[in-house]
Amino acid sequence: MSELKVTPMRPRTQSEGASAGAGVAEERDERDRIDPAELQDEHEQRHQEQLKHIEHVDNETLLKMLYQMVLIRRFEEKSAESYTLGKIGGFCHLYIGQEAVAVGTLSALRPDDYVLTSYRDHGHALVMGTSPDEVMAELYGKIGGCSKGKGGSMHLFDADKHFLGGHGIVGGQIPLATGVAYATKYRGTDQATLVFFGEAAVNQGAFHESLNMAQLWKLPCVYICENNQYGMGTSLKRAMSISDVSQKAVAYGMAAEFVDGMDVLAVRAATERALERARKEYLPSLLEIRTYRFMGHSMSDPGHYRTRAEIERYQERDPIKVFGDNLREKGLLDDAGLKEIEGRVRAEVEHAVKFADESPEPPPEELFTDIYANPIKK
Amino acid sequence: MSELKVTPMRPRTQSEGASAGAGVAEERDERDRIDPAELQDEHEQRHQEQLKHIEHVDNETLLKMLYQMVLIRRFEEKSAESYTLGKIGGFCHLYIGQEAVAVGTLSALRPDDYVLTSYRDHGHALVMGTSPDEVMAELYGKIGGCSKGKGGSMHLFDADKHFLGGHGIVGGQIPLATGVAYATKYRGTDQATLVFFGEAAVNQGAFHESLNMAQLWKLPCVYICENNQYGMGTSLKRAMSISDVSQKAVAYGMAAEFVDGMDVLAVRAATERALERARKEYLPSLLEIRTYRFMGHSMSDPGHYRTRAEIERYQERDPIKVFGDNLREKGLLDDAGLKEIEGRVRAEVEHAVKFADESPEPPPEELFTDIYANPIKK
Amino acid sequence: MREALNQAMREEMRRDEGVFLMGEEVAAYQGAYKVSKGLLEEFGDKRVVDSPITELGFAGLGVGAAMVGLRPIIEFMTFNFSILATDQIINSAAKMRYMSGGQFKIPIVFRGPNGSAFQVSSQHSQALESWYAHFPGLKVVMPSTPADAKGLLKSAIRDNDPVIFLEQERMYGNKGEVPDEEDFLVPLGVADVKREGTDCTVVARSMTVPLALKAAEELEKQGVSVEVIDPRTIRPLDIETIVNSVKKTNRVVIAEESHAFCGVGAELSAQIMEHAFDYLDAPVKRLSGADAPMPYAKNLERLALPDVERIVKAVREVSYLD
Amino acid sequence: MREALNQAMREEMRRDEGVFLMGEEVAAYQGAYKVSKGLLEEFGDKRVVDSPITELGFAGLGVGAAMVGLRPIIEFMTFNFSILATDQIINSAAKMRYMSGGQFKIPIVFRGPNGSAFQVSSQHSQALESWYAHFPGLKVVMPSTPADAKGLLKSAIRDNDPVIFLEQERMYGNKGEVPDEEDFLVPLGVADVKREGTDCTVVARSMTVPLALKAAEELEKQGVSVEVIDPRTIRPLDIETIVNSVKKTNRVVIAEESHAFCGVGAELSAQIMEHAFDYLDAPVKRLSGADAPMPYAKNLERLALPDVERIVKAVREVSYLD
Ligand SMILES: Cc1ncc(C[n+]2csc(CCOP(=O)(O)OP(=O)(O)O)c2C)c(N)n1
Ligand SMILES: Cc1ncc(C[n+]2csc(CCOP(=O)(O)OP(=O)(O)O)c2C)c(N)n1
Ligand SMILES: [Mg+2]
Ligand SMILES: [Mg+2]
Repeated sequence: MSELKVTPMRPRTQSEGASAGAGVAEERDERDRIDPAELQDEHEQRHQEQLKHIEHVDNETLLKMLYQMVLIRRFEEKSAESYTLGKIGGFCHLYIGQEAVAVGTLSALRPDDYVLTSYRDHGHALVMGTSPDEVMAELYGKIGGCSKGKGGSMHLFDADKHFLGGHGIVGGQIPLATGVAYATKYRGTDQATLVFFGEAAVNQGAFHESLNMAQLWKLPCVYICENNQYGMGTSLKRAMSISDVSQKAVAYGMAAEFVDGMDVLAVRAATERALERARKEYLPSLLEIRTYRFMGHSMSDPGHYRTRAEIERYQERDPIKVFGDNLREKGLLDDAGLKEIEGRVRAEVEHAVKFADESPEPPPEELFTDIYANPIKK
Repeated sequence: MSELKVTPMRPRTQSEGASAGAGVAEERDERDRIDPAELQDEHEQRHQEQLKHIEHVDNETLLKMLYQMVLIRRFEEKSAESYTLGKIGGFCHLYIGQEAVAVGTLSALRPDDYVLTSYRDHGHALVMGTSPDEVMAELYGKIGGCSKGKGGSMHLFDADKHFLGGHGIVGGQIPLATGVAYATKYRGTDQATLVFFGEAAVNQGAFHESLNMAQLWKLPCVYICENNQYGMGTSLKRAMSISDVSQKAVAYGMAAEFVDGMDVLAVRAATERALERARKEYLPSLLEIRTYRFMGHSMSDPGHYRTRAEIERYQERDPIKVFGDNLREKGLLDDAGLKEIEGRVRAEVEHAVKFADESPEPPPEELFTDIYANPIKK
Repeated sequence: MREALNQAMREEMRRDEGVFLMGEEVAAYQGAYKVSKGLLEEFGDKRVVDSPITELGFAGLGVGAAMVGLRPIIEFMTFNFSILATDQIINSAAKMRYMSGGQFKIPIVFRGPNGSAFQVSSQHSQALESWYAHFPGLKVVMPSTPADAKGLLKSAIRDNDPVIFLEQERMYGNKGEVPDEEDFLVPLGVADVKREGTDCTVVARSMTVPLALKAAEELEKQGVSVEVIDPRTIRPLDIETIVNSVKKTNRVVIAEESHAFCGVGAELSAQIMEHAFDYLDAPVKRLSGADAPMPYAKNLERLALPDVERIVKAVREVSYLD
Repeated sequence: MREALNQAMREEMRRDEGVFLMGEEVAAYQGAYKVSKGLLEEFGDKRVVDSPITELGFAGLGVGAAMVGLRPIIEFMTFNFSILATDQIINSAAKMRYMSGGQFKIPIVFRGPNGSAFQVSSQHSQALESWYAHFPGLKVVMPSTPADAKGLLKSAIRDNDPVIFLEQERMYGNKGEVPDEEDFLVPLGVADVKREGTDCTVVARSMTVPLALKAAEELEKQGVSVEVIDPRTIRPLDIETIVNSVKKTNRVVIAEESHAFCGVGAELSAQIMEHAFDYLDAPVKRLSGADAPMPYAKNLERLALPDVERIVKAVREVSYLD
């Protein structure tokens, strides 16, 4: 097994609170209560951690990362609004709170690397370079959308940008990514493939089967678990017999890291280490990135399964706030700079909404196109 | 995690020889060559190990275990013969070489415990008490068979004996067993469920999904990997990224043991520990029992993927021979005693063949019975 | 509809200690579509169990529990996800009794919404009735009214065979009278004539039944008397009731949201021909979901599904009215 | 047959570096049924890859590789095991192009034996063509002769869409002439008239084609001229060729080893009625595998499958000869 670098962030210990089912008394609402002083210490430790990382990234990149995080945040807020207005239909899974994961990981990529994720995919698409116009138009089900309005929120795709979706079956993208990595290695390139999935997807057989093949055949795939601690209304500890997702790697002899997903630079650094393993040795990695979603599972989730206090605790370490504060501390950002970013983002998001609104519905004949690449005519 | 007791037997180390696929040079015929002196030491160590165990089991049980192992061996030899004569059709997976696993584990059970296994199921059925007559008749596809000739070799069942099959899809029985254990716990009994599967089944998602649920919900299921080191023609190291199956338990926080499957008493002792966990704490366990099949994967397998030398090395530690020798050494067995056992077994097996031969084919109307328990008449 | 299903489960769980419900979000969250609302409260977490996202695993777990006599209700959040569990459904549930020579009963219900929802795109809009109906060993049920839903689900839970119970998300809010009696059962395998008529038979199921009834009203105004038949159980299929209707009307339209190819409509069409060839005045007409994956865009989604207008048109077509 | 399939793969692997074969025992063991014999030797273990027993995983891996331009051939040791991989086949392979608005080609072939073998019982004897043909996005191919097998497999490998290529273990030993040309292709979507006749059309596929041909010989002696049509591709289906035959013969028997219910036979029957209603002198007759899981016992297995005698009987029946 390759070396493990672990950024500590209070993983819950094993088999604590194994729950539900066959008569096992279940502590459904037992939240881990953290003493405020301890929390303060933790924040401070994180703050220092990020300041250390900041030195290793150039200023332009840092500011771009902040911009991307803000773009996702505002884009998602606008999506929520449009959803409420009935402009967006179906399921709509927002990424608010998790921005540091997409931005931290994807900022470390080369343009020729590949990315796949789940239905919670708006953030990844935006960071991969799909225009907010096309993403919003897709959510609106319009022909100008990145998937021509056929995929919707859960199925954003942008082949040119090497963004390979947007997948709706929990865990389904994991074998696909393994295959993409298989192909790059087959061709002998040093491209990497990143695949994102929630912690609940780890319980699917597809995860297990993929990790085994990736390690067995040494495939350059980085498996990124965005552990936001809930799969819909089910907390990780009610669904998984251990609480430490990165431990899953032991069963495959795979390199793994546990990463603070509220620290965009910690995420970036861990990704760089994984990319190095992928590019140099064709080795896969499992990154468990602990994060939190501030919104419900999807737009239709009332979210009764979490306490207000829990959400607020995580909001205190809002990844945008933490990162912004540190950029200020380093002197890279001031009020004017932030305003400029917010203004640029606002304009882009507004443009996106306008574009989406004005983009036509797919014409009826689109129902029957794109089914086959080689349709067979009678 | 509960305590791990491990009987050492030279597990291969992790990620050694990760193989095949995407351009990784593969050492297909690289057998682990063991120096004869080392092998001698190992045998001696095992010998002593078993002699220790022998003190803890009563004489009657010991002799019964030997009888059961011999019964399986002779029954299988006869099955092979009948297969060659065309009396048995389809797939026929023999158990020769692995007798210590079924006998060691199942001898530790109570009659109210449950057992499930794969298609390599003749041995388990016999030890669970299904008569050789009914097993052989099933292989012959006759109405007197334990599944009325409808299941065949791969699908032996005996509900009365709590033998729940006989399953043909690699890994398919693992979730089923998890459900049986779920039911016993639901009812609040202290019954245990044992489920057997090959090491290749461990790569299936079903294994992973089951272990997570079993540990999460604390289900009294003993997962027994009969690691005979090959899944058809593929050695474990060509199919699994780590070589130590018991390590898989770490990903679930489950208790696990590595057991020498050529030592019937080591198997029994490990099973007893697992049963204790199951009965007292409703806790599952994973046992990796390292064994070896002396025959091909099924009757149609020419077996070119193994060297003669490798097979012979394992035959030297034939579990029946090792156990028989030790029983002699302890004074429990002499030539006459062995002869008596062989004679009894021969008579039984001959009777089984006669029974199977004479049992009628299922009548044609049987094609359409047993499809529904509540058929709906027009 | 939602409440009818809830009542059915509640009553059967009260009646029989061996009945339990397992699935994703069925307990604390009260069901993704609230079908299991209040069940955790009443029956506790031993009998109402949130599972990990592990469809193959918990489907198999259910079958195992059924082998030793429990009566699991396994909820798929939607049947789309059952695609991951088909091995346990087909290879374990459907075949266990047969391959053991009749030694086991498998009293299990797999239930959840099937077919399209609202703009959830291609991976979340699949109608799978033909898949499960293809295999002997399973029973397949598709209710179209709250009363049927309740009565059929209760029958399914009491049945000793594996039952695939297909609901429809679009119908969860539908209203209707539902009998209160503890022993209100709708038997499996019996079709229901939802409306009598003389000129044309429309065989509809699940969400196309209300559409067919509306089309029948519309057609009545146009002077065409339509008989609407809901088979309710797809396997076993009560072909007799359908054939009797065809013998009277001599014309048939099948309305279904599933794809046509090798669908239930194809089977119905083939069987109608087999049993009533000489009575048919026109070929059986199938009106099915589009032969395309389900698109997300609202306008395309609408085009992909049968609607009242197209049922009307199809009936007029087989009646040679246009 | 086995060699024809082997040649097809070998030639296409020589032709295109992007073609690789993955599956259980395909490499070192030369294939469980020896279809991939010698390929490891020629192409090395980068292109002929033994996979772990992980059907869902390696099917998905194949689709991922196809998304970025490789052309995987994924072998299922038998299609029974593909049941574990249906999610990746249906939800990824079949829908990827559509849900991305046409951004991806998925040039992948899933192949292996489908249907019954010899006494391998119910979990190992399933015919799944109707499952895969139900969903748009897939193509489904079922060859019945060595030449077709070769030409169709080559076409499937060159095709840019996911193809389900269904072989039959009982037929691997069958002999027949096979063209040698590198560019011998049999196009997908074109049915083949395997024998011309005037009195009755038998539509057969895969292992029922030789049976139908034998039945036709037998019937010829009885004075009945039978046309045997093999659709070869189930999706897309060349219904035109079949309908043209029916317009001539006015009678149809469909012979298939799969279950009848919602099977390909049902679809054929329905489409034949839709397109040739006025030409039918008798209802289309389906002769299918028994509506029971496959039993192990040899005598029962024989009863569960169509045979020459029963095809003869069915043709006589639709011809009102008895
Ligand atoms: C196979 C499957 N089962 C169930 C669902 C319904 N579902 C969608 S998202 C989800 C929760 C997933 O949680 P997680 O993997 O942690 O990702 P997150 O939503 O937190 O990003 C569920 C149950 C699905 N889409 N696919
Ligand atoms: C899902 C599935 N895939 C493939 C097969 C074919 N098959 C039968 S046994 C076997 C090898 C299994 O090896 P292992 O699990 O080690 O068990 P052993 O045969 O060694 O007892 C394979 C590939 C199958 N029966 N089921
Ligand atoms: Mg989550
Ligand atoms: Mg093995």
